[in-house]
Amino acid sequence: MSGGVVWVLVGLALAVVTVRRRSAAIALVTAQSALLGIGAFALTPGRSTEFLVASLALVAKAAVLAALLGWSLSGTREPHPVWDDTPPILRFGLAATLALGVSALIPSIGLVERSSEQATVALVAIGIATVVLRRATLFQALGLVVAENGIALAATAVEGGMPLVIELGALFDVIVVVVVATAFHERIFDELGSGDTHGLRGLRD
Amino acid sequence: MTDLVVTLAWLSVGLPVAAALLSQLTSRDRATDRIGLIGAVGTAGAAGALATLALVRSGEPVVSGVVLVDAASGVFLAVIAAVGLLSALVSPAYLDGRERGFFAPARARHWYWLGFHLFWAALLSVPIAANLGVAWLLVEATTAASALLVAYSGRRNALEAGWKYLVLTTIGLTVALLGIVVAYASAPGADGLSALGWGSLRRSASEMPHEAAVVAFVLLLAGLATKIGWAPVHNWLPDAHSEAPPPVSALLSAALLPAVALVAWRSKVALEPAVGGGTARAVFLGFGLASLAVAVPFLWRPLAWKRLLAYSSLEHMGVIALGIGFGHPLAIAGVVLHVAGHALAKALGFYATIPLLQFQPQAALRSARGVARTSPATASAMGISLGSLSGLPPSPLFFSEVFVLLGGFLSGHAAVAAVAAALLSLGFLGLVHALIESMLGEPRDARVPERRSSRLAARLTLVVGAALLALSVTAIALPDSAPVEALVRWAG
Amino acid sequence: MSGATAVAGAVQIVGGIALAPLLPGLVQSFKARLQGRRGASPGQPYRELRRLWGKSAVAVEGTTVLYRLAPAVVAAALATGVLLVPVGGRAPDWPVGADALVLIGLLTLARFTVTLAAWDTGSGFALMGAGRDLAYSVFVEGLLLLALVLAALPGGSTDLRALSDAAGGSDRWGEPAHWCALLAFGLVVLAETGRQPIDNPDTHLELTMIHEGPLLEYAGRDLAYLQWAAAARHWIVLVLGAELFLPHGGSFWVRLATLAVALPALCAALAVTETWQAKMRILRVPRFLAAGAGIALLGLVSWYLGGGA
Amino acid sequence: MSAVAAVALAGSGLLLTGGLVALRARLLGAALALQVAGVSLLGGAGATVVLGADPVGSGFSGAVEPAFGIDGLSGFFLASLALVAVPALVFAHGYLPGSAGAPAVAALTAAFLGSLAGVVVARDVISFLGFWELMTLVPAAAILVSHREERARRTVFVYLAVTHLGGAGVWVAMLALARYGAFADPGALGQGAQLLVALAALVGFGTKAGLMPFHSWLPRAHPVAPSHVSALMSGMMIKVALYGLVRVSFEWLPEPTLWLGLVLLGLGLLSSLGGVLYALVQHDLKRLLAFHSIENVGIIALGLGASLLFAHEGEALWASVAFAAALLHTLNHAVFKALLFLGAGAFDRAVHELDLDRLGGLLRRMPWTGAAFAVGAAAIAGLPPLNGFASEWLTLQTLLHLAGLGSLGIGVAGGLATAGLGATVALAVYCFVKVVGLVLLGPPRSREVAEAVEAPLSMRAAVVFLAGLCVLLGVLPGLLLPRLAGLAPDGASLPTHGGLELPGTGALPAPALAVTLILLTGALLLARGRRAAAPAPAWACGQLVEPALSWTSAGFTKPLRLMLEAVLRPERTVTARIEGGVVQEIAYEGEVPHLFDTKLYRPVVRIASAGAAQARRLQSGSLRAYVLYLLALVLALLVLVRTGALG
Repeated sequence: MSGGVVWVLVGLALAVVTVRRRSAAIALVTAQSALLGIGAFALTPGRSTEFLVASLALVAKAAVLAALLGWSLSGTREPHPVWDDTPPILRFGLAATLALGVSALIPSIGLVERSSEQATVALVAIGIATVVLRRATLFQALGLVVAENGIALAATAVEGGMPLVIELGALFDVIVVVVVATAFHERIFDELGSGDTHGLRGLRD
Repeated sequence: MTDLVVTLAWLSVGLPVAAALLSQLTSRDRATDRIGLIGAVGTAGAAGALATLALVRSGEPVVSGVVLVDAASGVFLAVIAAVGLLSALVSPAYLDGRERGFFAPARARHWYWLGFHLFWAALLSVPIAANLGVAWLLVEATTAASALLVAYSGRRNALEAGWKYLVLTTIGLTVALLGIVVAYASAPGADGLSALGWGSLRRSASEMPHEAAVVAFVLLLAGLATKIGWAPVHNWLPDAHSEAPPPVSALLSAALLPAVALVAWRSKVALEPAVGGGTARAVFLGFGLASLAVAVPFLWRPLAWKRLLAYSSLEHMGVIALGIGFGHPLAIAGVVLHVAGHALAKALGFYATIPLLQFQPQAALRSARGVARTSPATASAMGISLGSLSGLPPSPLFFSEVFVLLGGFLSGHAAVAAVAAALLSLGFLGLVHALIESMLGEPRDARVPERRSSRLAARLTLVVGAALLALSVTAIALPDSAPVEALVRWAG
Repeated sequence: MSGATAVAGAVQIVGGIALAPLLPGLVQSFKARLQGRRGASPGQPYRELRRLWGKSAVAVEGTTVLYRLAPAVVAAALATGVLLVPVGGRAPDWPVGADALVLIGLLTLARFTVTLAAWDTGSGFALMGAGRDLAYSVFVEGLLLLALVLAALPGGSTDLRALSDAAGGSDRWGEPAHWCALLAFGLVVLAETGRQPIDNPDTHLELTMIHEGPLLEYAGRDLAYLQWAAAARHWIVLVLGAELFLPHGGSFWVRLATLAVALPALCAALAVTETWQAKMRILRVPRFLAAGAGIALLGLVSWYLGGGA
Repeated sequence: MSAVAAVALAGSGLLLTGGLVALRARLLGAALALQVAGVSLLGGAGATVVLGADPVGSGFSGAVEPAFGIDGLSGFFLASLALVAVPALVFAHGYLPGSAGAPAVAALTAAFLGSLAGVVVARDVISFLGFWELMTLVPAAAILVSHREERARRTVFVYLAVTHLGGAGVWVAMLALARYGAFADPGALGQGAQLLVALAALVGFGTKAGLMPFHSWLPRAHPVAPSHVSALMSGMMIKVALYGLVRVSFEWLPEPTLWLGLVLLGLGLLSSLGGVLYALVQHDLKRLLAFHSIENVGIIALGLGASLLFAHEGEALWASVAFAAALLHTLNHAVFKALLFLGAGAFDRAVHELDLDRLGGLLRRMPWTGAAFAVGAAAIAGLPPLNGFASEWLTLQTLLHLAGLGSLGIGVAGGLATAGLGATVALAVYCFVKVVGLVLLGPPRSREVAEAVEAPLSMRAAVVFLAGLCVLLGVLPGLLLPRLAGLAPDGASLPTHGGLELPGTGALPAPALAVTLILLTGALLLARGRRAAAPAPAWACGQLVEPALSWTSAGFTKPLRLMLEAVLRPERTVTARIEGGVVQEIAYEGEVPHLFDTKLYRPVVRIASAGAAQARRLQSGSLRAYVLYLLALVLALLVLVRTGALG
């Protein structure tokens, strides 16, 4: 996948950490997944059919996730977005530095281009950063998806592509997890009146 | 022979899935329970048969497609099957005494059995997965299936626990998946699924570039550690164990954690040629000591019963990590014994909460007290469980801990083993305090225990106690038994 | 058994039994002289014993058999002890042996019994004295054993005869260890005989009694036994002092003669210390004895630094 | 299988059945009888090995297969166990009925005896550790069965905590020995390994033996246990710990190590002096006895240390004599301490009170128990011609000769130890004069005491038997000496006498001494005649002797408390109620805090719990923190890989 596309993916991820509204974030993640799918699709010439299927699956995933998240969004209208204790610019800075750090840290792991190696770890890192920096349940779920996208990117960049079973299985798992996550999101929303995980700190020692 | 094994393998995964689906058909609670139980018995039968077969023929492992049945799968299958069966059998008792929950009451039981059987199916399939990738998928599947069960009671705390469990383990497994991708990418001539098969991975590992292999290994281990509950990424464990329904807690602690630990173990064996024995060992020993050390301060605090058991799980996972890390035959025998003994004792402990919470409700939030004064049956269950978990003779865990530590000394890790012994006895302080107080302290309020629940406790105590004793008796013969020798050969 | 040994045995018995009361008597009369009084004759103790023998014993109300047994046991222990102490470095092989530690054990037995009798009477003064006596004994025993260690260094044996032989000759006097031992044992003698500055045997004020205290409730022959025991204690420690730490040597007869001179001399020395020393405060006594222990330890060190000759 | 082995097996079988039968409350008597039979068979088997029969069973091995055997040392401890256990069980027959959970306690007693014997005969690591743990746990269970109140639970927890923490030392030592195959040939142990094993064993076995400063559990646990169990704990359990120490330091360490000998000497001195000092200031009888156990363990440790030093200097004869002295004192202490604990139990049953200041005059009301108790007191105080004197004489002799051994360090150590042991003996005399005086003599100090009645036959029989043993072992110690000396590594052979006759000593002809003392006393009593005037009140400067004037435990020991104020740091509060310038009443409260607790244990515990509280912040409850941990872990591992620290 061309370097440009790869860095767009990372940029989108960073945007997810930063933006304030859930809807915007969902749109970004969907865009990211879609872009990933299309990028993969663009690589299909000269690759196995398995790869084709996989890239199609990626596109499908984007659609499904968009639908799922959008639906649960409509189910849980919140009066005002969940307040985050770190300001957007700081979130952006932290996530970016983390991404740079890990992509500098990661040695060559045998993907076709160096750029996608770095982008992969950057995406995973940013996904995790999203969970750390955002309090809203939905954002944390999105963080998972972003990290998953990172893996998907790596999968496309593997010599000859990952085995299809893994690809599809992973996609399926992601979707199931997101389904469960949205279920939780709604229950938590009912319980707390907002998707703020700050309220979920009762279990401690 | 191979066909039989494979059939049994598919049966023991297929039956619970079937049971899960069938249990949705009826609308009546009792019927659902019945289907669930029948399915459980069938599953346990198939899995048990498979396990015995595996243990008997531990000499020659069977590999066909994505199915691998060797001594290790035999041991873990047996444990998972036994714990699953017991959990299924006690489930109705729990479901009957249940208040409002996560799901609409009308369908609650159906959801429960659906989740339970899918979870169990995934668990049973993990030890017989012949392939790192497939194993990963199945582990991830267990998360999805069990997260809802954790939150089953629908209490706020349960929601919190479930959410933390879901997010933490998913992120962890994402990291692990990254590790798998790295391993696959750096494996020379990797094409298709088979490249991730345990055997071929081990073969190709010798040509992997060292650094990439190490990166893959640490990512994989760090990711799996979150699921196994190794410190410092264990934090979901106490919450989930204490909030889940007792039968599910038992499955989580006694079946899930060891099953994932097996995946970690297999990865160690597979990648060792590339990573180097020293590094692999160091990672396991590090996780082991960290888990033991982190468990101690929490065990010292008066904890609610299930939370106490959860932290002791942390401790025991540490012991297992140490045993795998030491790699000495005696230590491996210790690991086998430890997995089995810990599973039984821990499961008994969790089941005991069903009667316990019935007559001491606040034991859900605060430490149990003076159970022996109100319900001797429950007290004996809790006492046997905790006594075994704190490694007192003649419980099998005493022998397994001696095996592991002695193995540590014999494999030349005297310092690590000595520190581990010290940490174990530090943890013992908390356990024994809990043991004394929960048995003989002044009860906060003593409702009268129902006869039904104490009957349940008595039966369980009898069964599990006998099983534990049997384990202790076999302990001495274990180190030079065929399965363990097969394991030793496999673990190199 | 050679004649010398036979004589030694005779002296042990006659001296220990009959001459013992003379020693406190001597001390008293010397003291009287030093204080410019005429004082009683050295034979006074004998007169007292005769008087007591004629009187009848008094039983304290509510006492048990222990109270009645005690005097006899104490006297028996001391009498046995007398057999252990060699004179002139000789003693026949009495069946009771001649070991220093056994002697200490017998003295302890006597102390134990007296104190139990005090408890039996439950009399406050008796117990007051007994308590103090036992408190002292803790330090005295330690000191005594250290002195014994030093004395046993050259001979390497705790057989009192061997100890006495090892102390003979002039070369011992060149060793600081011996001097330290001498000093330490001197303190032990003061404590064991209940002399000033540790105890005042002449006191008639109950509150200040230490060794006298437990005897307070006794009368008649019981008291006679106990007083004789006190005298025998003098005999044992003084003879030991002379035998183990004073210069002697040559043949048995010479040593016997030396002893005959040494004993009155020691009594005189006791009298002198009693005259110029006032009684110490109870709490200062332990420091006093501890200082003695320190000196003894120095002696031990010096012995090894001196090449353990 | 040899006859001895058969007897031993039969014995253990009987013991086991005795334990099971005990669970039926009605069959208590039969159960105890079975246990007596079993333990006496075990003891008999042990005794025959000590007396020269060949060792039976296997030798020590680092393998995991269970192995058992009886050699001389094990035999000696088995025999001592039987000597203590039989009277304890007989006592229990009168003592248990009417106490809480009698059947359970009886069953646990059997389990306790079994585990004690098990440790001694175990020949492989796992059985050893298993029985070791059981030996720790069973008494705890016995305590909890009979007392459930807060204090007892606390005590049991402290007991288990301290002994188990120390027990880690035992684990490490045994496992390390197995790892180096040092059971077979000690030479396999390297320098570092030797240090590890020696230190671990010292801490592990020392804790269980109650050596200071690891003793904190002992004075707590022993008093609360049922009396016959306390007797076994004080009499045998701590000795079995010493057995382990002996095995390690004399058999499994390659050559007698100088520093270990000196350390043992030091700990022994500390324990003997410290133990007896704190015993002196106690006023609860059983607690006092517990502190005396510490003292006597110290004396035994002195003997062992001396033996090591002699062996190190190549003095085979004295090395084995010192070894024998330690073993002899082990046996003697087992006997008289059991006697004293059982006596205390009998008093407790009679008057439900063990505060020294509330007893008194029991010799009149319980003549048998009282007399036996007095004999035990005289024995532990080390008075001739009783057994305490014999072994203390032997120990003193060894220390005295250690002082003359020829090198400055050892010499000074020996001198100090000699003086210290002398002071210890004097303190013990002080202490037990007080005990006998306050418990047996003088006027009764409470109504219960005044109405006390003699204990039932079985309890009386037990204590009288033990008192007889005290006398017998005191009069004929020489019969045992050669055997015990033979048990030492390269043990010298000594001639057998009734008394103790050794070169370099004036000999302790115990039989003759006893006869002489008795004859002389008799003669003097005859000479005294029976003339006595009318009884008179004790002299109190003419005023009447009232109970208010009677002496207390604190009063009697006050001189020493004052003399050692700097060491003991006693605390006292005197409050006077004054009205109109006139003192109406004065209240005096005094106690001697246990400095090891206040200055050592409590601070450690405080620091540890504070640290734990800090560590628990890890579980902050915030999911984001947890994810951060994961991130940090991954980054740290990656950094390690990149820097080459890992892989």
